[in-house]
Amino acid sequence: MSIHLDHAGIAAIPVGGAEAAASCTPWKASVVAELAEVVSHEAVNSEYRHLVLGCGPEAAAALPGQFFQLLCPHPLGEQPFLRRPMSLYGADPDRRQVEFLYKVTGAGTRGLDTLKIGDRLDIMGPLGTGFTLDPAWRNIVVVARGAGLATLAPLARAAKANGTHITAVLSARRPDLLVSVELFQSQGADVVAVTDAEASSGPANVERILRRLIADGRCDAFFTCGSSRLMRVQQRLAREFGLPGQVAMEQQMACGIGLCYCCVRDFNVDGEIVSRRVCWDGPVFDLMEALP
Amino acid sequence: MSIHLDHAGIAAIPVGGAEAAASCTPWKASVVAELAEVVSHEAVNSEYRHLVLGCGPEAAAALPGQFFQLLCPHPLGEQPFLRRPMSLYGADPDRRQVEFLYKVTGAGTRGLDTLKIGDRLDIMGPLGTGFTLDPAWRNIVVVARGAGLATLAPLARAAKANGTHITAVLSARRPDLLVSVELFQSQGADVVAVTDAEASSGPANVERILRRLIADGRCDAFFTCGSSRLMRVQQRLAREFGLPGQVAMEQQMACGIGLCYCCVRDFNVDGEIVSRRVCWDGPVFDLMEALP
Amino acid sequence: MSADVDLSVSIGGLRLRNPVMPASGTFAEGLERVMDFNRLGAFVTKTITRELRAGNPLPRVVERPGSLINAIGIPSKGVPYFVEKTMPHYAPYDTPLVVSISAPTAEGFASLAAELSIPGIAAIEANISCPNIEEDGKAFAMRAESTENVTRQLRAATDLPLWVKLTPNTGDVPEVARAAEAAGADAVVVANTILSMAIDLKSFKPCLGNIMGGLSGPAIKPIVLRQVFQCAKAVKIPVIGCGGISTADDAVEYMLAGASAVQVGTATFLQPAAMTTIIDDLETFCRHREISRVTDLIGGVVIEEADEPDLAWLDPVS
Amino acid sequence: MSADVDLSVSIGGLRLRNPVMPASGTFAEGLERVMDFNRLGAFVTKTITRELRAGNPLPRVVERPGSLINAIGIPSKGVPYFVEKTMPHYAPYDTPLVVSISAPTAEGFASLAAELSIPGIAAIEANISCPNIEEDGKAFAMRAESTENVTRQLRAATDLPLWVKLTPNTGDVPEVARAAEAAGADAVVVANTILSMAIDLKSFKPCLGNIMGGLSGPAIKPIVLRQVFQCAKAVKIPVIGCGGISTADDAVEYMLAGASAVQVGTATFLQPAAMTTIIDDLETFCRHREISRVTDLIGGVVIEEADEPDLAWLDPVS
Ligand SMILES: Cc1cc2nc3c(=O)[nH]c(=O)nc-3n(C[C@H](O)[C@H](O)[C@H](O)COP(=O)(O)OP(=O)(O)OC[C@H]3O[C@@H](n4cnc5c(N)ncnc54)[C@H](O)[C@@H]3O)c2cc1C
Ligand SMILES: Cc1cc2nc3c(=O)[nH]c(=O)nc-3n(C[C@H](O)[C@H](O)[C@H](O)COP(=O)(O)OP(=O)(O)OC[C@H]3O[C@@H](n4cnc5c(N)ncnc54)[C@H](O)[C@@H]3O)c2cc1C
Ligand SMILES: Cc1cc2nc3c(=O)[nH]c(=O)nc-3n(C[C@H](O)[C@H](O)[C@H](O)COP(=O)(O)O)c2cc1C
Ligand SMILES: Cc1cc2nc3c(=O)[nH]c(=O)nc-3n(C[C@H](O)[C@H](O)[C@H](O)COP(=O)(O)O)c2cc1C
Ligand code: FES
Ligand code: FES
Repeated sequence: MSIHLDHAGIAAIPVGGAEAAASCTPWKASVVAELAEVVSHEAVNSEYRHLVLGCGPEAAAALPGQFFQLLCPHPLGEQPFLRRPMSLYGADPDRRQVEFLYKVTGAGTRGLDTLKIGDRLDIMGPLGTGFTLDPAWRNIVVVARGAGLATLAPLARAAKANGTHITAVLSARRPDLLVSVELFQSQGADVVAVTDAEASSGPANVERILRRLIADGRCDAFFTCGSSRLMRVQQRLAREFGLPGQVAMEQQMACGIGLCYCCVRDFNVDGEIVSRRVCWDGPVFDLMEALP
Repeated sequence: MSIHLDHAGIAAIPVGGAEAAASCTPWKASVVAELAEVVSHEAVNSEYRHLVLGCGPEAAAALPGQFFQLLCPHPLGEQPFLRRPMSLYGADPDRRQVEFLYKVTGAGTRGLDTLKIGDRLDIMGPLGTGFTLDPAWRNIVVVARGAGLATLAPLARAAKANGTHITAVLSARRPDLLVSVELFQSQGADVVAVTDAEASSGPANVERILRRLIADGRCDAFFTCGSSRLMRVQQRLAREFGLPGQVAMEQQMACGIGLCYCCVRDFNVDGEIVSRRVCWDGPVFDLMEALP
Repeated sequence: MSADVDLSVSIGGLRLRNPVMPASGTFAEGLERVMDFNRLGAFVTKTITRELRAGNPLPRVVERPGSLINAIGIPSKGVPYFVEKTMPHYAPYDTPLVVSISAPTAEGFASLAAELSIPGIAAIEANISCPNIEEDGKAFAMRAESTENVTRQLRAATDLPLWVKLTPNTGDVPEVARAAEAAGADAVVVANTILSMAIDLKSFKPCLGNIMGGLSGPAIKPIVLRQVFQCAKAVKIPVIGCGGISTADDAVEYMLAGASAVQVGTATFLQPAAMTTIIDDLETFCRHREISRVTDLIGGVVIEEADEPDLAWLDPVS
Repeated sequence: MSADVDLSVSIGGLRLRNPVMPASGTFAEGLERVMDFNRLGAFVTKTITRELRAGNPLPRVVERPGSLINAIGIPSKGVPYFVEKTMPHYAPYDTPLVVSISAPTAEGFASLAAELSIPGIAAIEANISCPNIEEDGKAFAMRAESTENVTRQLRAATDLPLWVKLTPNTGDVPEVARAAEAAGADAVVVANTILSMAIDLKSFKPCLGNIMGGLSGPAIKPIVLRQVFQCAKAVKIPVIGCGGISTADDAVEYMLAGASAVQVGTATFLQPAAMTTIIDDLETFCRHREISRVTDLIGGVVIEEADEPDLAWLDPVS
């Protein structure tokens, strides 16, 4: 259940202890907290913001499905104390950038919303284990809603690099709240948009869409995040058709790195219920083990 | 010992309770907390900053020797919790402005130092009782050091309006740290600058200067703030020559309005030691009652 | 906008126009310059003692993030000064005057309460968080026995409503609250400040002249809220919540935990009109939530079986 | 730059390379990705129990200004899992491993300590802030008697250095510390979290699945610092300070109050490298103040007659 650490060849500078650590041992940090610089910060729609940060090499090496813990600025009159977990939306090791896509919700994200270009944001990561792409998969299906629209987006580029085609079923309350559509399309993915407003986002309709994709041979695996109802649909179909799948889970976090056990969820591992830390054992889990 | 309240004719809006108060009783606030706007903010020298704020009519009606309680912004990594008392440096009822002159010292003043034009600062006041000018006084002597240079400055204009001439003995560590010199001079005051660097600020030399002023008939009363050594010199001379005097005292404050008793000092009232609240019974006290 | 909200509460027979009042030691005439005294639920005075006292050596306060540590002590000018000089300030207002008292012995408490049972005083608040000289200086409110004893003597000495203010520094506040109730208190105030310390890193000296002091302000709210919740379950008399309340939301949280009224202390030092703002915002809160009587909030916390972790928690519509 | 600062301290015979270590429940293998484990004074594990436990219902944490309330509970996979899976993570490092244990009875504590007195474990930290089922669920550390009893049984069961971790929720922490010392503890850890509560104003439900939880973080520092000061005066064994330490300044404040070492908990959640930063800055602090051994800080608070109010305080040069 625990993930083994790989220190090999990762050059990183830990916060605070850089000199001392470097001078007396060969140890190197693979997770760093650093003050990243806001490169751009834009409203995608009335709810979502797209944040691009300049960062160090460790952060920029983050993989799809991994996440960061952001130390959000304090918005007026509020004091978010804990860091906030945020999925990687994009990473560019060459330009040393990471991107996030977030919805303004509570104190932390309201704090993020105050960031201006040139401001500094304390980010900690990359954290957790991300998605795995089997080179044998030709076609995968991505089903996303809510924050899942951000979490699954970096799969688009990774799948393309893997030679895997994506069909992305993207769900939102209204068409104008759909995000990541262009990102998926730019990487050659087919996008099926479903919304509450158009009454197309219900589980029955999504199931119809997915059955058609399976029938057409366009679904070697499921990738999903952000809706437990849609996750259950995929679990049913995965079982029926013997398909693999991965789900990115969310849970409130304190430490983000496996220390505190506040982010646990129950999983069904071969019939046995086991409790796992979303931040450490996930956030990406086997679709069939996830419990809604 | 207690100051009687004068509500008559002062139109003011209390924070928060405006509507309700106005609609059910004829009561009006005379001390308000308001979000004043930074009009200008400049470094006077390496230590002092001059802050001009746009404010409401109550604040702009503040009198020399009164003070405000400023809710300082949090500088990076520090959280000043309490308000900080700051003497009135200038007030302009017509332009609805108040001015402060402060030295960057600790968490609170470092927070003030971050204010930019257009920012808002929560100020509460005017507080305390200020200086009294007897219309009969033709010549007064002002002796100031440290924050006293700010506290005594508004006397310049008030004395001029009263037809009283000021000789201001202004003391600092170095000539470049002297503030308020031009302000006093612009109102027709004579300024005697004494500094540690020039070895002119010692009590013996200041006593010489004051004795000459008394001898020349240029001292009907002392006004002082900011140095206990210089206050003692004036107390001695006042006793010797039967002169009145007023001193503005400082003390750490929490509430600033007489509630908490954290700002007490002992005073010698006709031989009896009494404890008084600097924020409520002062900050201006009879020179002869003050204890160093 | 819907019908008016009834903000009035009754504390052991004493009717208050609303549940918001100052905490002892953080209120005086000066606030009259800031707010209309006729808007408060009650006045609560700084604790007075029979003997004249100077209070503690300076410095008397030190700030910490989100909190204040004070060691003011109880400077007191005695009873005659209080009756002749302080009480008249509050006489013009239609707001009940609650007098906070303290004494070094149970008997001293009782005789002070008797002496202050006079017209113009609406209730006595016994600050029993002070050292009890008959028990080695341990505060009365540290133990149920000494609380019961001092409350019983107070009860015999006065017919005024009797509020007993507890200390948060004991391991079993609800047990102490039960002792106060058993001995005849009309209400308990939960709580005084939490004993604390701060050291100055320049001088290596304690930041307070008195070495230790009491912590107040937003930082202590979760602790005292828990004690109010525990006490409200332990006693039938009203619990008055006090600790870190700065906003109407804080007041509501205390009332949901079981408080019948709240006291506002340190918040007034930061926002002098905090109490009237809280009263206004409390009314707005009730109106928005369609709560017609503020008393409906009291003890309204909803305790259920805990929910299982649920992905739906993350996006309620999905 | 002057000579090296000696940061080492000795806690009841156990030598630590520096006085900074994690607080139980806020440390695990994950931090290895952030810091060099060979730099810490010690490892302290999450509390383990003999029985398998699931921990508390969710939500398990809620934030407040400057603080965190947690009700994680003690999810535990039992002793074999700990010995076979957890201990090997720490084996490669030259840093003493302190194992935090808990049990519902004094006898349970003792047998667990005996079982864990094995090579690779440098000390036992007994987390006695947990409910004692033999005393109606009241935590052992709430009372001196139960503390003395459990410590005595632990002492008889193990030859390892024995640290006893106290609760801050009792009225007399120094008395409990004395009981631990009398029964043979080698050190006391002061303290665990402060029992607290928070209510959600949308749902009116408690914010935590467990209803109440423990407060930690900067907000509690003044309270626990006071308890460390009181305990250090009450006992001769080392006191390990724990509560709200985020910076080297906080660590110094604790050491001046009497702590021989410090534990860092919640701060790590905000700055994962907090402990190594504190170690570096502690060294810098000592160097600047020309303190050659960090042990010179221990109990170094300067208690004098209080100064009279002095105008000179305001402008030291005038
Ligand atoms: C692994 C992971 C990845 C995430 N990725 C994204 C993303 O890419 N884009 C995005 O908009 N949001 C994402 N979230 C949710 C995000 O962490 C924020 O918590 C959420 O947006 C609200 O935070 P807030 O401070 O604005 O709200 P508040 O109401 O102030 O939050 C209060 C507390 O609840 C927690 N919380 C609230 N909502 C959530 C949630 N949905 N999931 C987990 N914890 C929550 C907060 O972290 C905080 O501890 C992710 C969450 C997790 C666990
Ligand atoms: C009535 C009055 C008028 C004042 N007028 C001025 C002025 O016009 N210009 C100016 O520069 N300063 C003035 N001061 C001092 C000012 O209030 C600040 O406290 C001081 O400048 C340092 O605050 P800080 O937050 O920067 O320092 P910190 O070290 O963070 O202060 C810590 C605590 O000590 C208190 N404190 C520190 N120094 C003083 C001091 N000298 N007097 C009182 N309390 C202090 C602070 O208010 C705070 O509570 C005045 C003080 C009083 C009482
Ligand atoms: C400066 C100060 C003085 C106080 N004096 C008294 C007092 O005289 N009597 C008393 O019972 N409580 C006194 N208290 C405690 C408060 O009444 C209140 O119980 C405590 O501050 C917690 O509330 P808060 O967090 O809203 O301030 C004092 C508190 C402060 C901050
Ligand atoms: C999430 C969390 C889990 C904790 N778990 C334990 C535990 O298992 N055993 C224990 O003795 N203390 C536990 N504690 C208490 C800490 O060890 C420490 O005593 C407390 O948090 C105060 O220190 P801090 O303010 O530095 O966090 C826990 C604290 C937190 C925040
Ligand atoms: S958030 Fe701390 S263990 Fe996952
Ligand atoms: S500062 Fe509160 S009484 Fe003066």
